[in-house]
This record gives sequence, structure tokens and C-alpha cells, in this order.
Amino acid sequence: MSTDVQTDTALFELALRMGDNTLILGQQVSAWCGHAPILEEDIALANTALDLIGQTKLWLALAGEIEGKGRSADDLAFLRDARAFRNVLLVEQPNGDFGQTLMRQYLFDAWHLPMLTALKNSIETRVADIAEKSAKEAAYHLERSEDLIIRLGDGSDESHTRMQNALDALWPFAGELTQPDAIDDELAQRGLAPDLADIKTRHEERMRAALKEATLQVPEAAIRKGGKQGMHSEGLGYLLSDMQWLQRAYPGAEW
Amino acid sequence: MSTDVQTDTALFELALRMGDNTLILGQQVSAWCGHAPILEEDIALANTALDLIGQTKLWLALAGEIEGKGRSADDLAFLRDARAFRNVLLVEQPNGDFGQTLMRQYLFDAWHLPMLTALKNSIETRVADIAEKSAKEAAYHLERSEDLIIRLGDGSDESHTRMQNALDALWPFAGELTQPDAIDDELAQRGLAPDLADIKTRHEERMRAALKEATLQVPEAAIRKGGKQGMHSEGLGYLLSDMQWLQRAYPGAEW
Amino acid sequence: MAPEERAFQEKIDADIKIEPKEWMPEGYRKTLIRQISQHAHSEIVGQLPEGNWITRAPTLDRKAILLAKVQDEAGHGLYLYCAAETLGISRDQMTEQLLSGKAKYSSIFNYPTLTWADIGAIGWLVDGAAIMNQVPIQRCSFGPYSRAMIRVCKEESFHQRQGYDIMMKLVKGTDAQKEMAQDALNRWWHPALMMFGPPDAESVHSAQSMAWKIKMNTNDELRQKFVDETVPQADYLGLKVPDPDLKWNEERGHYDFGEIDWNEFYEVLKGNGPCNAERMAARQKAWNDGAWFRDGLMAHAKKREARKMAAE
Amino acid sequence: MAPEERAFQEKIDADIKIEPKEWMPEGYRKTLIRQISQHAHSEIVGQLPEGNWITRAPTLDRKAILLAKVQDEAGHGLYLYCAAETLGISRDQMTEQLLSGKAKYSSIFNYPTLTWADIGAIGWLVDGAAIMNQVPIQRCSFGPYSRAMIRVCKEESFHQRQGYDIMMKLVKGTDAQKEMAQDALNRWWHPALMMFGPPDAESVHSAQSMAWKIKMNTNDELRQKFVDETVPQADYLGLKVPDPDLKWNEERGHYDFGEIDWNEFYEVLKGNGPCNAERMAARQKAWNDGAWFRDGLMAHAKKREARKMAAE
Repeated sequence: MSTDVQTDTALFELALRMGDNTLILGQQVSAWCGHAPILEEDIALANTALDLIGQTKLWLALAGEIEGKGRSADDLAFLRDARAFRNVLLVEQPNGDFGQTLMRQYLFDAWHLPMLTALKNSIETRVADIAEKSAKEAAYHLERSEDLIIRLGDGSDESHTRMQNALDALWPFAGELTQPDAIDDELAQRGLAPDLADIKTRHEERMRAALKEATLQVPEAAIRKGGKQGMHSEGLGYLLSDMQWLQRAYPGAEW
Repeated sequence: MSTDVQTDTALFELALRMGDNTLILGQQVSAWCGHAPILEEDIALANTALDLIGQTKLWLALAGEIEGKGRSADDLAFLRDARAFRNVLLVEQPNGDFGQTLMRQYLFDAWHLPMLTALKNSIETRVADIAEKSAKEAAYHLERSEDLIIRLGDGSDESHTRMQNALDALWPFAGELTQPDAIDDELAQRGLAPDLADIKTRHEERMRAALKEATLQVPEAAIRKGGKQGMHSEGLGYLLSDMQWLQRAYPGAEW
Repeated sequence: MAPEERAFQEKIDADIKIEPKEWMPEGYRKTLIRQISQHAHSEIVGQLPEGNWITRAPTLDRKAILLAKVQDEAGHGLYLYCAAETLGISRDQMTEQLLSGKAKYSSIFNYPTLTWADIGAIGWLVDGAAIMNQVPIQRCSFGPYSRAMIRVCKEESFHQRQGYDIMMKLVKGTDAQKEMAQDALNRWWHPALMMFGPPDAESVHSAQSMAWKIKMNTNDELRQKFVDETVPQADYLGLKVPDPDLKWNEERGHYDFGEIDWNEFYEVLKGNGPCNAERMAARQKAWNDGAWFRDGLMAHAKKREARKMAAE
Repeated sequence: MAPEERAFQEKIDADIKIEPKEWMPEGYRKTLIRQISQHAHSEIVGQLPEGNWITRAPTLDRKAILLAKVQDEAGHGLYLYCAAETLGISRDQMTEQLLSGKAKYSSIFNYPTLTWADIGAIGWLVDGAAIMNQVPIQRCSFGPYSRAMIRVCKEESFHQRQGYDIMMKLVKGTDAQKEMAQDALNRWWHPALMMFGPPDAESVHSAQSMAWKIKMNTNDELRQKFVDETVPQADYLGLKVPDPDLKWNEERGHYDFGEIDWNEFYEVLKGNGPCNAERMAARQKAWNDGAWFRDGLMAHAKKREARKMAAE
């Protein structure tokens, strides 16, 4: 690797974090193909996964560009080990039942849309461009997942219980999305990304309103975090071993 | 790879089949560690897996020797893709509930012991030696799994139902263990391995007696096979992607 | 022949489409329901073998393409179910028939996808054979089925090209990749030929279905056409079709090919294929695990309705 | 002090072991039950972080060694439960306490194993710290606990060597492996130091436990001993202990080391560690999923008994 490259670390991390979130969530959602509760959901989930993978291509390609070491989006997706991934813990939580998959999606979407909307104002045009393209998809995802969690939360006793369980399990992971670290602070200062405190307000307001309409109780719980800094849960390794299998087993091959 | 090596294909296949069976079964059983229904079973399953992995080392080392291309037991275990594996379909069936794990183990053990016992008479002393060492362990495994399937089959209504379901799901796979192909025929003719027809008799007699005592009904079902020829079920790929992860992700590293 | 039946047949003979509300013979309706729902079920179950490689697709592009393809299949299922529903059967009834084993789906989906090359082979061969079967059905006499087929065929031919593209990449790749491609062809070739159904001599109902223009060609005709189109594609890939009896017959202007093991076909049909049990189990699990979801949405709709009523 | 209590304390002072049937103060019994069962639970839960890498161990040898180690841990759990049972609590009661969250287990097992190097680090550091804790307990006043500890310690030191051996292989390996080893040390160092419990100043019950010879050393003594022994091992591996304040203090004849973040310790203890929820969920699932198995064996035993009675 060349040593004369000056990587803009914060910007690189931003692209990785955005791209790893969509990659890991897309990977998880894609596992539902053919196994959803109704055919319309098979289609909707495939569509969501497709959008997320499409966004991943943009973010990780940008990350590779910023890094300047010649790594492609595929290199970054398929040839990093778990500790180098920068996705939040939320998106790597297991699919669980369909309710957990939906709740995970919702907590993510409710952050993703305001985040992308704000990133449209990034002074880095490459970031703003990707945000512009992705925000439309994110808006659609949010509309869909919000509608479903409201209908299922305020549905039958069983669907309510399942959605409440999903919320209890996943809520602790929602906070990481808007909890800034030094990199987030630098990004905000440089006008590359928004102040996460603003996103947090919008994220929480939106979620709390929808969850209330869904008749769901927001639990009290400590925030669980670490993913943005590469401290993941044990599940990520297994996810990667499937996802990266072919690239690892046939090094250097083209597909 | 050198081309002047004359591999004894049938003998190579024998060692692979024996070793892949114990490898894949050992791998699956080992996933129970820390998750068994009682502590004694955690210990017993770890012990079984340990024996199976130990036997794998012997068989695959022998396979590498016979092949004569310098592949070690680890190379064979960690660097082959699914189509090159020679285990029967039975051992790659999912762990399922604990009843399925036990039933899979039992159907295998009831074949493994007579098979190993007969292999002690192989004219190939390296085969006979491994069989000698392994047969004692296999006898212990069989005693244990047979006892358990009898107790659970003739236990509570629920345990009976679960064991019957396990038998219904797994019985179709038992036949492959004793269904000869051209390689088995050659091995028997050359005195390298027993006539599988003899093993079949012993396998079936033992199973039917024990299953009867377990008050379980042997289902009518077509034999499902193909693993010995490398035609596996879709589950094997996932099993391998975990098992081979580190060797694939860090090629050439020593551990 | 009764007058209405005569009128019906005359329309068909004149290539006028039959629409759902119009009179039709019971046999026509039943045959169509069976055929369309079986086709829909095939799309649904067909998600599984390919879905098996979505999480393991080797690049982001391949993952996206495969996702889009599987999504298309679910979409095809959806509009085929809609076409069948116009004949007076509900989607739930059809689902029940699939899950109980009463209704069939294409046997090809009872084979496992063991390597990435299988994704290529399915696109190339299975979608290829499907198109061969489906193109004529675009002209079939039942309006909704014909229109559904027009949409399906457009997407399928896209899928076939993508499958062929995967194969092309593999044969241009490493030795291991080439071997993977050949192995996939070896395993999928005969199952693909079987997709056209049993030989004409053994095929039942064919004459009536052809008169009704539900079926436009015989199984053997389509099979021959498939072989004739596909063998040169295999040649171009540098792959060997696994049939020692395959050779060009100058006189017939067609490829001759070897006997097909119809025993295997009937065994798979009976449920003894390599994945029948897994495919049914997967669909049953999806359906059963999803019951609370469907019930929950229903309960919400009722609540909303009740609230609306109370507010009025 | 009552006469029996005085006799009890005299025995302890004379290093005579207390056996289960003998008189003992309620506090002694309760403290021991808490301590031994907590230790047993730690062995049980301790299977999980290491078990996480059994299916992904990089060689057959490493897989076998890791399996044997996890098996040993289950075995330790078993004889520790037996030792606790002699004090009048059943294994089911203890299990219930673990699963309800009433009983604790060592907080170290609430950290995830993220790479293979973690398996090395756990063996080296976690088993190393455990041994440091347990060696003195071999001399503890309660016979069954003392004897269990003797067995446990023998195996643990074996495990520690295996862990160190994994680390050694890694630091002698590729750059990526070296980095993996350093990263594991970075993550496990402070949690390992916390295994000795809070600083002596904050430690409750210590004086009584030491008088009863249940506890033989203070937390800070053992922690210092661990640092003193482990730092040279890290040096030998060429790894850097993640503590800028660490340095040899010639005068004290010990290493000085930096402040420990006891906040983190208490957070993990409260249930907010990275894996508390996962560990509890895994154990609860194992127990709940296994209910039918335990009930089935019980039902069989009853049937057999009934048959025996009927035959008599």
C-alpha cells in the first residue's frame, strides 16, 4: 500500500458508517426473500434490500475514493473483517421474527431520512449527491415501516405483544445512531455532516409519536453502542462469513 | 500440482467419506456447546464432538497421504468447497431441536460402530488402525445415543412426539450409509472395506430393535442420498462458510 | 356441442380472447386454474433456490441483480395469482393447495443450488426453458393469462441474459470457476429438459388444451426448440452438454439428443426429489410464522373501521 | 461468641476443613453458597463466549483443544454445583437464581469474542486471572469447595498455557494476526483486571470472609500479583499493555498501573455490558428449549419404575 496518501479520516469514516449501515441492514433484510408472511412483503423486502445495497455501492465507492488506496466498494464490502466494520449495532441485530425485522427497519428509517436530508447540505458534494439520491428511497422506506409498526402495534393482542417485545429488544440500540463521537463532532464542525444533536431531536420526536400511535411503550434502557467504532456484537462475524464467502474462497476471481 | 502421482482413488474416497462424515457431524454437534438442555449433555456433546474431530484428523490425514499431493488434514477440512465433500446427507441435516440432534447421532452411530468394526479387518493397515482406535469411541457414542432415544421415545407424550418427528425427518437419510456405489463395490472387492450389504443388515437390525423399544414407528420413505458423491443439500454451504472462515479470510496464515 | 360451447370455440378459433365474465366450459376453467396457479406457485417456490445465494452473492452488483430477479419472481407470482382469481378461486385457497401438497409447482425447483454457478445455470437454462414454454402462452385464449404472460416474458428474457452473463464470467475466469460452470451445466441440463413435461406420447389432456389454445405447442416440440437454441450457447461458452448422444442431425435440421431419465422426473414429482421436503417446509414455515402478521393487520383494519363508524 | 461458633472458628484457625454435615454459622453457609454458585454459574456462562468460536476454529487441532476446554468448563460447573449442593441448595434452585438474574456470574463473560485472538486472550488473561483468584481458594476452609478448587486449578493452568500458545502463534504470524492479538489484549486487559473485584476500600464482607478463610487474599493484592505476572508475558509476546501509566516501580517491587474505570465495571454488573442480554437469553433459551427433554427422561424413569413394581 502506498504511504503517501493522506486519507481524510473523518470523511472516510462517514462514508464507511453510512455504507456499512446500509450494507449490513440490506444483507439482513435480503435473507427474508421467499420467507415473508405474505407475498407483498416478499416483494417489499426485496425492494428495500435492493435500495440499501444500491446505496451501499455509492457510499463504499466513495469511501474507497477518499481512502485513496485503490479499494473498490466490493473490496470494502467483502474483504474486511468484523472489527473494521463501522455500522451501528442496531442493523446487525438478528432478523428474529418479522416484527423484529420491521422494528429494526423502523428505528433505522426514522434516523436515516433526517440524516440523509441533512447530508444533502454537506459541503462535500459527493456526500450531498449520494444523500440526494438516497433520501427519496429512505422516505419511502420510512413511510412503509412506520405504517406497519402502527398497524401491528395497534393490531391484535399477539401482534401488539410481538411489536412491544421487538421494541424492548431493539430500543437500546436506537440511541447509537445519534450519539456523537469525536469523528461526528469533527464532521459537524467541518460542515461535512449535520450536528447529531439535531438529528436526535427529529429521530426521537418522530419515533415517539409513531410508537404512541402504535400503542407501544418506549422502554427505559441504557444505550448500547460501539458499532461505529468497530466494537460489534458476536453475530456480525457469522453474517460476514456468509456474505464474504465466495470472495474469500476464490481470492482474486472475478464474478 | 504434480501429475506423476497415482492416487488410489477408491481408497482416497474411503478415507474422505469416513473423515467428512465425522468432520461434519462433529462440527454440527459442537455448535451445541453451552446450549444443551442439561449440563451433563453439554459435557457429553462436547465429548462426542471431540471424539469425532479426533477421528477426522486421522481420516483426513490418511486421505491426504493417499492422494499424495501434499494436502494436510487441515487443507482438506478447510479448503474444499461443498461439492468436494463426501459426507452422507444425514450428517449435514440441521441440528433442529435436541431430539433431532440425538436421532441424527443415533442413526449415524448405529452404522458407525459396525462399519468401524468391519474396517478393522481392512487389508490396508492404516485404515484398520484408525478403525481400531475409533471403534471404542463409536461404541460408547452408540450406547449413549441409543439409551437416550429409547428413554425419550418411551418418555412423555411430548418427548415421544418429538422423537417420532425427528425419526420421520431423518429416516430417509439413513439408507445412504449402507447403499453401495461403484467405489464401495471396488473397496469391498479389494478387501479394503466391508460389503455394505452386511453392514446394512446389522445397521437395520439394531435400529429397528431400538426404535421399537423406543415405541417409535419407522416410516416408509424413499432413500435420500447423494452426499457420498458430493451432491449435498443447500445447508452444507452455510456450515462450511463458518467452519472455513478463518482459513479463507487469512490465507496461508498459521494458527 | 351445445350452442354456447360452439360460440365459445368459434371465438377461440377466431383468436378472440376469452374474458373472465364470459361463459366458458367448466373444463376450460378448471384446466386454466390448475395451470395458472401451478405457474404462480412455481414463481413463489422458485424464489427459494435462488434466494439461497442472495446473502452469499459474490459482489454488490450481483447481489442487487439477484435481489431484483427474485423480486420479479414474487411479482410474477402476484399477477399470476390475480389472473387465476378472475376464474373464481381466491389466493388463500391456492396457497392452501400449495401448502397441503394438492397443487404442484415446477419440479425444477426441487433441485438444490450448490454453487454460485447454479445461479447462472438457473438463469440461463431454467429461465430459458421457462421462456420457451411461456412465449407461446402470450397468445393463449384466456385474456388475463395472456396479458400476464406478456409481462412475465419480458422480464424473463432479461433474467436469462443475466444468467448467461454469470456463466460467461465464470468460463472466462479461473479454472475453479470454469469447473463450477461445467458442473452446474451437468446438473441442470436434464432437469431443464424435463421442464417441458413428459414426452407427447405420455402427455394427457394435450389435445383438448391445444384446441382451447391454452397449450400452443407439444412438450416435445418445445423441448427440441430449447435444445436447438441452447446447445450453440453452450458451445459458445466452451461448455460440454452432458449428453453423449447429442449431435446435429443435418437431415432433420435439429439436434438429436439422448434418452431422458423419466424415472427421475416421476420420482421428483412424487416428492422424492432432493429438495421437495425442504421447499415445502420453507413455504409452510413462512406461512405459519406469518399468521400473526396477517391477523394483526386484519385486526387493525377492523379497529379502524369501528373507530370510523363510532365517529360518524 | 457461642461455644459452637468458637469451636468452629478454632477449627478454621487450625486449618482443619469444615465438612458439610458439621455445624456452621448461617452467614458462613450463605456466603459460601453465594460464592460457589456464582463461581459455578461463571463456568456455565463462560462456555458461551468461547463456544462462539468452536465452529470457526481455524484448524482441527485448535477446534479440538477449544472443545476440550469448553467441556472442562462445563465439568467445573458440575462439580462446583455439587459442592454447593452439600450446603443445602439444589442445582435447580441455583439454575433458577441464575436465570432470574438473582444470582451473578463473572462480569467478564459479558464481553463479546470478536476475533479468534479473543480465544487466546481469554485463555491467557481470563483464565490467568481466574487461577490467581482460585489458587488460594484451594486452601479455603470448606472441604468440598477446597477439593473442587484443586481439580479446577489443575485444568485452568492448562487452559492458560493453551491461550498463551494461541497468542504466541498470532504474534509470530502475519501482520493481520499480530494486529488481531494486540487488539484482543487492548479489549481484554481492563476487564481482566476487574475480575478481582472492586478496590479493597469498596469491598464489602471482606474481613469476615477472610476470618472464615473463604477469601484468602484481598482483591487489590491479587490484582497486583496478576499485573506483575502478566506484564512480562505481554512483553515476551511483543504486545503492548494498554495502560500509559503502567511502569515498574523498583521501590515497591511491583508494577504501578493506571486507574481502572470502575464505572464500566458497575455498569456491566448492572446488566448494561455488551453481552449481558445475549448471555442471559442464551441460557434461558437452552433451559426452556430443554424442558421437554428433562421431562421426557423423568417420565421414562417413572414408567420404568411402575413397570418394575408391576412385575414384582
